[in-house]
Amino acid sequence: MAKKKKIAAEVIAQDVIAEGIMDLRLKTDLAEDANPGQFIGIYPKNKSTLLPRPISICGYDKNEGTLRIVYRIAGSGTAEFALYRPGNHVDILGILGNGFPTDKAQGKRVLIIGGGIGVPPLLGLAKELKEGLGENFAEDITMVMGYRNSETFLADEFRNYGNLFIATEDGSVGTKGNVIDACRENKIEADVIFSCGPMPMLRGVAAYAKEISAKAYISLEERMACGVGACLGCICKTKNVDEHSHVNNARICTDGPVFDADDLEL
Amino acid sequence: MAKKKKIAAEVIAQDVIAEGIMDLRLKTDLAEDANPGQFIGIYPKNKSTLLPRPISICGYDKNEGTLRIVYRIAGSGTAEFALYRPGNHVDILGILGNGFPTDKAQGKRVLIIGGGIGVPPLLGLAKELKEGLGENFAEDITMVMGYRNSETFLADEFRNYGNLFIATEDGSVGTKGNVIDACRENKIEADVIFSCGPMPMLRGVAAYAKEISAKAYISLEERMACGVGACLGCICKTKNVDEHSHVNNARICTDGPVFDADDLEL
Amino acid sequence: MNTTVNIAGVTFKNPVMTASGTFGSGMEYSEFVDLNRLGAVVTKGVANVPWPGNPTPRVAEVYGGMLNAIGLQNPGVEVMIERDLPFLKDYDTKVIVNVCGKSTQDYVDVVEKLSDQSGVHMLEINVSCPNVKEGGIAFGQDPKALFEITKEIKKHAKQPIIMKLSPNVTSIAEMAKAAEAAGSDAISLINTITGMKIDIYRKTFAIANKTGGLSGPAIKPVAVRMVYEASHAVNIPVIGMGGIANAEDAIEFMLAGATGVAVGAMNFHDPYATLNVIEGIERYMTEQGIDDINDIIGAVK
Amino acid sequence: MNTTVNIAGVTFKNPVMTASGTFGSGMEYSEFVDLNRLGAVVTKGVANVPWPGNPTPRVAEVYGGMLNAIGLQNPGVEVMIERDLPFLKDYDTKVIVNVCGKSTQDYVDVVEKLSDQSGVHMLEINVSCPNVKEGGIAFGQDPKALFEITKEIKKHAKQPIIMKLSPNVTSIAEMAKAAEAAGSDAISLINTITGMKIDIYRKTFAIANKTGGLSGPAIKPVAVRMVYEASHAVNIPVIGMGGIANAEDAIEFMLAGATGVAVGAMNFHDPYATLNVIEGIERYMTEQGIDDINDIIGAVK
Ligand SMILES: Cc1cc2nc3c(=O)[nH]c(=O)nc-3n(C[C@H](O)[C@H](O)[C@H](O)COP(=O)(O)OP(=O)(O)OC[C@H]3O[C@@H](n4cnc5c(N)ncnc54)[C@H](O)[C@@H]3O)c2cc1C
Ligand SMILES: Cc1cc2nc3c(=O)[nH]c(=O)nc-3n(C[C@H](O)[C@H](O)[C@H](O)COP(=O)(O)OP(=O)(O)OC[C@H]3O[C@@H](n4cnc5c(N)ncnc54)[C@H](O)[C@@H]3O)c2cc1C
Ligand SMILES: Cc1cc2nc3c(=O)[nH]c(=O)nc-3n(C[C@H](O)[C@H](O)[C@H](O)COP(=O)(O)O)c2cc1C
Ligand SMILES: Cc1cc2nc3c(=O)[nH]c(=O)nc-3n(C[C@H](O)[C@H](O)[C@H](O)COP(=O)(O)O)c2cc1C
Ligand code: FES
Ligand code: FES
Repeated sequence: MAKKKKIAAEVIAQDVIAEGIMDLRLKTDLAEDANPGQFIGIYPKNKSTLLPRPISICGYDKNEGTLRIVYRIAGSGTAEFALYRPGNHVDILGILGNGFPTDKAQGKRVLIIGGGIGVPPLLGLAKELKEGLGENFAEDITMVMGYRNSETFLADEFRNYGNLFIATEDGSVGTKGNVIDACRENKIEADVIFSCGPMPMLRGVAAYAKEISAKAYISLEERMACGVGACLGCICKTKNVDEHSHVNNARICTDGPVFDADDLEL
Repeated sequence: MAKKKKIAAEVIAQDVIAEGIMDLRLKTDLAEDANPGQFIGIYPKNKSTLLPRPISICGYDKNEGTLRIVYRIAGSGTAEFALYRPGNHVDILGILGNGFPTDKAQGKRVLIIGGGIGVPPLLGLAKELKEGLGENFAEDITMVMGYRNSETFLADEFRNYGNLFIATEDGSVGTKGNVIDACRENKIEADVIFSCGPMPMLRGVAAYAKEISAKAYISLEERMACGVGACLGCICKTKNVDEHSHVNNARICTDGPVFDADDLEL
Repeated sequence: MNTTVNIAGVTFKNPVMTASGTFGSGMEYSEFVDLNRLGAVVTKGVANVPWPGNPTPRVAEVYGGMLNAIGLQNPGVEVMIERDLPFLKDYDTKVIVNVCGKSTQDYVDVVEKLSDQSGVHMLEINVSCPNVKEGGIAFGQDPKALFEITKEIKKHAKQPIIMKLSPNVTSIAEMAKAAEAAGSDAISLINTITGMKIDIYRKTFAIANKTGGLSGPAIKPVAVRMVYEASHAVNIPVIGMGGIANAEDAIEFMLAGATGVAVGAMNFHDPYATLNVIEGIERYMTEQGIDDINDIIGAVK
Repeated sequence: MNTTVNIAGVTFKNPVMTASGTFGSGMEYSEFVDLNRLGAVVTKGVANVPWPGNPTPRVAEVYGGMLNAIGLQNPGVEVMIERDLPFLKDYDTKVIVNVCGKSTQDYVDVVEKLSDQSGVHMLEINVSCPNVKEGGIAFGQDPKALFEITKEIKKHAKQPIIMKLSPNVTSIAEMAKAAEAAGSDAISLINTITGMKIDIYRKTFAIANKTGGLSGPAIKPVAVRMVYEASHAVNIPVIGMGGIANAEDAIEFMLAGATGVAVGAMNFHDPYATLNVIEGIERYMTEQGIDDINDIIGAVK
């Protein structure tokens, strides 16, 4: 694995793809090391905010050396990022985290479940599982994405990689309800589930995985300071004693963000 | 007097006029109220620095509504200002301070002495005394400006308003030495002296004024927080009890920055 | 919508005040702010006689804030009575006079001279200024000394008193309790935290006094914590301050337990800060469906 | 040019260290920084047995810094001996192990277990962590308790010890003197200042533990002041920290009286911060014509 770095990346393009949701492309050598489910830390220029913002990698082009991230404007850091224009530079830290264990998908029926701002990292995953150069091709890919309303960002791109179901809170598109409602409604079966989204949804996913006897790999979020495993800020509770920490805590930034749901105390 | 305001001003132009010396023009309604010797506070955008930077008004055009300031890159705030380009906006506080008592110049032989970054505010003063719309025309204007070396910024412009002598530390232009050396060398006489520059120079100016029996009005500098007379950060020592403070201190930001040298404990 | 709060029997139209020493006597900032809009004007500390204060430099900028060692320069209480109080009387706002001294008698003198001033609604007793050598902070760092001076001042004060606490202590709860036990009607906190800045090129202190008081957004987390601890330790109202720049900050202090809030150093960054805080609080109340500001005081436990 | 400093008989190639808890055991940041360049690696606090630490959220960003309440999660001293110390032995740097505990016996246990570890050059005793309920900070806020525990630890420690002081006290000089009187070989300061952040929309504390320790540039003026006061109160060497981001900051601490300096939270902002500090100090020495770094220690009085 390549060494982590903090380096300046160049903004190539930035677009609004839904209300308050930005699609940003960066030119950076870090693209070389990117895998689905990993993330980068982005440093705001605002000198009153010193910590990197963890943002998942939504896509990458290793030949062109570009990273794509899709993020929601949530506070002062992301509001600042949204102002960047092509040619601007931004400091990023990466590549961080373990990423999805795509090898578990080989020859399996894969279900990818995303909710809200947990949707973007799954796009890179779907692409890798469908087109990736490794031998990790899934037998087939079903996707369920949950949104608030009809602003179903990235949905069209997901359709390139398999069968997509949508759930919306307001019922404007697909199933009215959450992603688990959509899974049930469509009686979706799978061997392996990959998921990213808010914690209540992930609990639902873990339960659904049990119901359909699938393995679930879920990507977690937590407040981070260092992003590299040093500060112990970002832990999650594990069922067994963690190898590194020797207590029932794993570091989301380095041991995760993706975990086998069976290993976690959710 | 118009009320003080904090408002956004637009950068019209910015040029380097000597090594590390910037010439900035701002479009702002505050220009209307500007007088020579007054200053504005400029707020850096860097969020770790919250206090306004006091910078003297070097010139103004009341018809066009523009202010001109000339400043040295001295630290993080001024380094930031130096990056501004036409079209950028910057928050300014003003108009601050009392300004030079131009009425004292009426019909008098005026000597204007500036040193280093104390030079710029005197340009606006010279212009006002020569061309001003009030009745404050001086009988004649002699100017002595002190610089480090041959980078005698603004000197050409001063020549429009009277006789200019130059002193340089390295002797590359005019008198080798300081402004007082230049005054002596040229046996300059005057009724009224207006001056701005570092404190040791101002002490020299006050002494020289005594020698030639002139009145001296000098502009002081001190670290400021509020700029509007509220914090009592920026005081200078006065010979008599000050009317506002009831102790021997005057506020440079509001009672000054220009004082009758006879009133000060230098 | 009710934004009025009551502190020791005095009703404020809203909880937003100015922090002593950052707003002069109100005159300077009245060019920017309609003083009628403020909950209260808290004046610069005043002593029995004029004080010249410390040598300059008295202020220095630091990351997210500033240091000051003004040393409580003030024109004395007589000038305040003759010049500043009449000016403030024309405004429909409450007036809190901040009182300083070097000895207990100094404080008592000022308090007595102000006792028949109807234009003074409360007295804030500054026993926490880190920038004067004698008195001042000594009273504010020892619970026993704080108790004694509070008791003595309370004997002579006609207006309700607010003891202003220093953050430079091991236990703010203990100090708050001492003030309450001695009869203080309210407490305010925090005063500045003692700090230092050294100019590494000139090899000198940035402040002539060597140390100065740190204020501004940098100290806000410490201030919020202390307001929380103090307000949980006593039953008298708390006025919170320390780095308040906007309505979010002010609301944070109120949720932590403050009945009133004061804007200090950030007036220098934004002369309209007090007004912005007032308007922002009203917006927050509307958005959150809060009818009475008193409902948020100490609401996060 | 001499950049080596001596602290209690241990020679450091330069004064720049990592602040405990912000650099793991050195392993994590060795991807960014050649540990051979550092004066010392100071490890995360370690107890006699593994500690699970506090619930999340454990960290929160604030203006110019952060709050943390990790709660001293650590794998226990056995793991440190088996895993981390062997890793560090391969580097040409000094190793300072930060020790935590809930009772005096806890501390003594760790100190004894480390006593025959030649790879451990000094022990830093953390009696100032504000984020654990028992022990910890209690020892660090009372001079008598500090004296007692220091004395006890000193009896069992084979390596020189550094008592790490809490800034959450009325008089840092008194605490420094207590540590010195009890035989501490050096002191380090400051640990974090207790702070709080409230999320006004969710109406909750930003940190699950309610309070957290404030660190980062926001606290630097307080840290510099305390290093100045402590170093003037004692004759043992002082290691300074609190908000150091660059060489200018580090030099400021040294001019105030620090013999060593540590970079903490700013590693998170800039993983190369320690190297930048080291290089910047060398540049400053060249520019200012300083041959020996020891000449600047305490040079501003
Ligand atoms: C592993 C990981 C991957 C993520 N991927 C994405 C993504 O692809 N797209 C996206 O929009 N968001 C993502 N997030 C959430 C994103 O990190 C936050 O929305 C962002 O940090 C908010 O920063 P801010 O300055 O705008 O908000 P502020 O609220 O001003 O931030 C203040 C502090 O809180 C932290 N913070 C705030 N919200 C969160 C959060 N939800 N999770 C972690 N830290 C937070 C910030 O990093 C910062 O330190 C991810 C979070 C994690 C942990
Ligand atoms: C009334 C007045 C008029 C001035 N006019 C001019 C001018 O026309 N042109 C010009 O180049 N400079 C002028 N100065 C000096 C100018 O204010 C400083 O150079 C500037 O504030 C430096 O800011 P900085 O952020 O670049 O430096 P930093 O050193 O990073 O500033 C840190 C803090 O110190 C203050 N500070 C630093 N140097 C000075 C100084 N010399 N005087 C007062 N405060 C200082 C800053 O305002 C800021 O609060 C004037 C100062 C005063 C008081
Ligand atoms: C320049 C200045 C002068 C001050 N003078 C006084 C004073 O006279 N009396 C007092 O009680 N507090 C004084 N303070 C402290 C403030 O009232 C306030 O408690 C402190 O600054 C914290 O609030 P802030 O961070 O909003 O500034 C002063 C603060 C500053 C910055
Ligand atoms: C995330 C984090 C964890 C910390 N853990 C410890 C610790 O285990 N032991 C200790 O003595 N200090 C600990 N500290 C305090 C730092 O070592 C340092 O004293 C403090 O953060 C001030 O320095 P800074 O502002 O440079 O971070 C920790 C600080 C942070 C930010
Ligand atoms: S963010 Fe520091 S360990 Fe994960
Ligand atoms: S800067 Fe505040 S009184 Fe002059």
